[in-house]
Amino acid sequence: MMSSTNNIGLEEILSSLNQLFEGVSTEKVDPRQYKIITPPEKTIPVLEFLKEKGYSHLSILTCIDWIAEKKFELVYILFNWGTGVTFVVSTYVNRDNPIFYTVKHIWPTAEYYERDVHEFFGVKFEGNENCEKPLILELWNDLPPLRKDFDPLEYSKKHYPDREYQKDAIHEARIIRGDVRGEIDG
Amino acid sequence: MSNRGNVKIDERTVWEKIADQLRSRSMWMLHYCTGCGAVELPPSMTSRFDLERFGIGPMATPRQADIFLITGYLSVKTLRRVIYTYEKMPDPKYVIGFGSCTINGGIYYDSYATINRLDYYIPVDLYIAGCMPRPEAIFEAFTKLMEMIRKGEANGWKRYKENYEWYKQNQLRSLGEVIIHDEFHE
Amino acid sequence: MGEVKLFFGPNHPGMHGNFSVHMYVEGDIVVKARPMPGFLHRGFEKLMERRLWYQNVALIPRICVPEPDINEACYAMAIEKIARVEVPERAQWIRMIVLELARIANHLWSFGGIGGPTGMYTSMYWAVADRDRVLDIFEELSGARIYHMYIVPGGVRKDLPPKLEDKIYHLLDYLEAKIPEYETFILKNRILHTRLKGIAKIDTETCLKIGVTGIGLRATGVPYDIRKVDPYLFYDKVEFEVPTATEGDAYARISLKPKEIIQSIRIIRQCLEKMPSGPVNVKIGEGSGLRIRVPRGMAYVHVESTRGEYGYLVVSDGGEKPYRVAVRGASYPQGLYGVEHLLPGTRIDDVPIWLDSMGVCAPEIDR
Amino acid sequence: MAVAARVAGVLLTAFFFGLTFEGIGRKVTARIQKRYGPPWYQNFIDVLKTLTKHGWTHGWIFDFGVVMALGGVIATLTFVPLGNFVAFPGLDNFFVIVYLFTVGALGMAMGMVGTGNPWASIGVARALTLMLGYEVPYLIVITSLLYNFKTSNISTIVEIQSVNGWNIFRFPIGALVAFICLQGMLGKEPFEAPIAPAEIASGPMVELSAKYMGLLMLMNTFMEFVEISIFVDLFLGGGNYFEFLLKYLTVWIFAIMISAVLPRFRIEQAVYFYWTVPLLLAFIQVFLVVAGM
Repeated sequence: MMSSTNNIGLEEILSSLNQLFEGVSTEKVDPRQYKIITPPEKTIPVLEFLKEKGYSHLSILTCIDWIAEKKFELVYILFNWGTGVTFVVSTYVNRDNPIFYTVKHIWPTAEYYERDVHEFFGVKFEGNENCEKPLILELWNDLPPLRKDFDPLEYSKKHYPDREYQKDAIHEARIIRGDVRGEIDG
Repeated sequence: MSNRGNVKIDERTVWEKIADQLRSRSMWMLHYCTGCGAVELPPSMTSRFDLERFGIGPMATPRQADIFLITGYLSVKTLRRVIYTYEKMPDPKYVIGFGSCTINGGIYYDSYATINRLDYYIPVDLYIAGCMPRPEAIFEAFTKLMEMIRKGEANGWKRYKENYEWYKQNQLRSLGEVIIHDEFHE
Repeated sequence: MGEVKLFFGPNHPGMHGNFSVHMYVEGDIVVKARPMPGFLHRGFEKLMERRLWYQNVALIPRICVPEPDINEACYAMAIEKIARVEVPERAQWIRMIVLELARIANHLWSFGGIGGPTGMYTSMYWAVADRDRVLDIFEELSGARIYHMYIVPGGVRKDLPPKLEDKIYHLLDYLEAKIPEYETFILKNRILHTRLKGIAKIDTETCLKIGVTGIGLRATGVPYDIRKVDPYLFYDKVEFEVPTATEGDAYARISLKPKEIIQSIRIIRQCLEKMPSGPVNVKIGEGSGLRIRVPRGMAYVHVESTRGEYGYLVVSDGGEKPYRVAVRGASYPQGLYGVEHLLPGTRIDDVPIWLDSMGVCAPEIDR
Repeated sequence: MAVAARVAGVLLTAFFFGLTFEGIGRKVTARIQKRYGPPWYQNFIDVLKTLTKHGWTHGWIFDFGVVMALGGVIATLTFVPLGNFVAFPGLDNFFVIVYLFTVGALGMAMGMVGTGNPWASIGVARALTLMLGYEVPYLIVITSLLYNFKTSNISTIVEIQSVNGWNIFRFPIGALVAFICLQGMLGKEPFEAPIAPAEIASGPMVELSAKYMGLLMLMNTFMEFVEISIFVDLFLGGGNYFEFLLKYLTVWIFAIMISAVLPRFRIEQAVYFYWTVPLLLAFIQVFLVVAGM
């Protein structure tokens, strides 16, 4: 593909990551995909470093809610158009007061990904002034919906009344499948 | 509201019967893709199935439309616009609920963003089952709706007027606010 | 003359899908534009955490309505990557056939669909009717026209029905004869040239900066295609070219579509020839029946959709349900950031062309 | 009494055949698009149905505009000769028709702007811009024609053609220019910009509901009838009532077929187009007429 001078070998990048940044660990998912776990304060330098090395395409910025560990994992997926290698860069932030720094200056589109993450997880991104504007949801007044402690079924039952059926079709289906014992009428 | 005298909802004068004949043969549907069912509309409108045979065609604005197709699930954000649009349409107007999602939420029964039952918010004349309804099902539904109009059974618009307060109350219950507030509406 | 506020969508004939752009217009020129997504938001990512691994197969095709198969493929491949399962060879070839057929269907749709915003309705009528022939193949293959749920974790649902191969060959022959006709009708139209050339221009640098992929990027002259750069399935075992153009405008993007259809036809022919016989699915994870467990892990899988890079990040905590699934919609960059920063300066006349040729697809932005 | 009957005759012809031919036009488009299409009487149902619906008004300017548009066009229509069938013999002067015609157009513009919808305003602005585009070459060609025959009476020109042969053969360039302008007057592709649904949500019609829509559809039909009738009278020799309708249908279907396979121009491209090729051809026509060729 495109010949570029900063297209250095994968091994080199991985080893220099470990040398340059303390506390960074790498993990191989498959030959063309690596996961890099960084401490929060190193994340943005790591991302900048990787961008310079040719991993310039931000596929997605998203978040995972590890409720048991009380952490949010922020995931930045970087792709190299030259070598076809994907780096999954991730970092953990505290779940109680989730604040992180924006990467808007590195990837302009991140502005919208960050708004997305803020809307669905409640993670604030310092430096992104639009971060708290609603994007997809409208007049939302509950917990950020993608958090693990938010129950969509309960919310749906509370706000959106369901049709009432005379027959409990799901129960009957369970009887037919043999999950529970019972009689089917009609 | 309910004490409107003895005028029955499905009583029609001779003129209205003639008018209904005309209405059933020229149905303009609103060109508003509210959900994924709309993906089967172009095939049914274009050369293979050709809806225009029955005098059915898309119309650009709600002012000229007779039928409102709610094509699939409705997120609350869309529902606000749907109510607004529905009230903009001139009487008599008909609503077809497209697919399982409008009947009882379908596959999105536990979603926090979509409503479960369309006829709770606006009157629905006809439902089409399935996800998503095939063009043949769409034709079946339109033929059925034509019959209903001719017989004077498609009275959703009258019901909406009769029970306006009930509908409004339901809308407010699920939406909180029907009026849209955002950057643009200031 | 002051600024006028205008809504473009959601109820607007020039808008594909349920998406809205708020425009501030001065004269005929858009001076400020704000994207307004979310009308199709169903909370897929949350719903998927509540369903079993296999139940999700029924849910995910609905994320991208015009081209649903890429969802199934991404999801299945991500699970296979986490579980480290090798899918039988035949299943992989069949997957490629399905994906390429879906690409043809969607390209036909959007290629003919340029007749909508430009007023040449006949091209739309013809192309959508021809797209139906592809849907007929899908119907015979999977029983459904739009949402096939055919690609499942571990392979494909069942083998190709008998005689379907002949029908696919027949369809490919038909399309191959038809595409030049469309090219003459659409691409050689002088009025269409004046409407499309120089409109919605975007350069390579901007594309790479904001993350526009797919045809938008290739129309600026870079042959970046995930099928070539990061081959999945057996895309490294078939021969095909990545068509590019250099202008980067709406016309360049539209003119790439028929060329890609021709390449897809080439790929399907090779798949049908190289496809061995054998099993088409394999069991994944532990557990019985459809109630499986996938080992702990995280994987990102992306494929080349008609609009660009389409990806799934799947996280498993070893349970019966996915722990987290994140979707990268292919039109996310151009649909949100692009609308805000690249649309201003366009004339009102060209806004539908901009949105159509950039391939802004609302359901995958909203999810 | 005879005048009243003739006026009624003209109006009924325009109503019945105007709508029928529109239905046939839809059928032709459908066949080009490889489908069956609606029945020929579909437009009657459409118009009558809109009249049965309960719509909204947008203030008295809107009401008055719609009435003025329809009234103006009906008034124009009564002066248009249908071949040798003339409601007001001797009064079917080209300039009277052109003058009255603007009343309808202005009424429409006023009513539509009265709705207050920005899309409608854009549509009206486009319609008036497009008018500037096609009126210039059109009037130049027609003026050269009138100069040639030294009369502005359409019936007289029809009669002259029955002796001398059709003007389309004597003035082929002029006929071509007039036909291109006709395509713009009818608002068919490639000059569809004023109502372009995908761009400005059908433009002027955006706020029209029910009865108003029906009246505007009728007005549109009558306008088309006036425009095509003048073309048939001036260039295709009018003829008797049935010949006239046959020629009318031919011109109409020809226009429909062209519109079915072309995309639309942007509005400034349309005006630019009119002011280059047709205008140049119009001047050539004038030169030929003045030179007596």
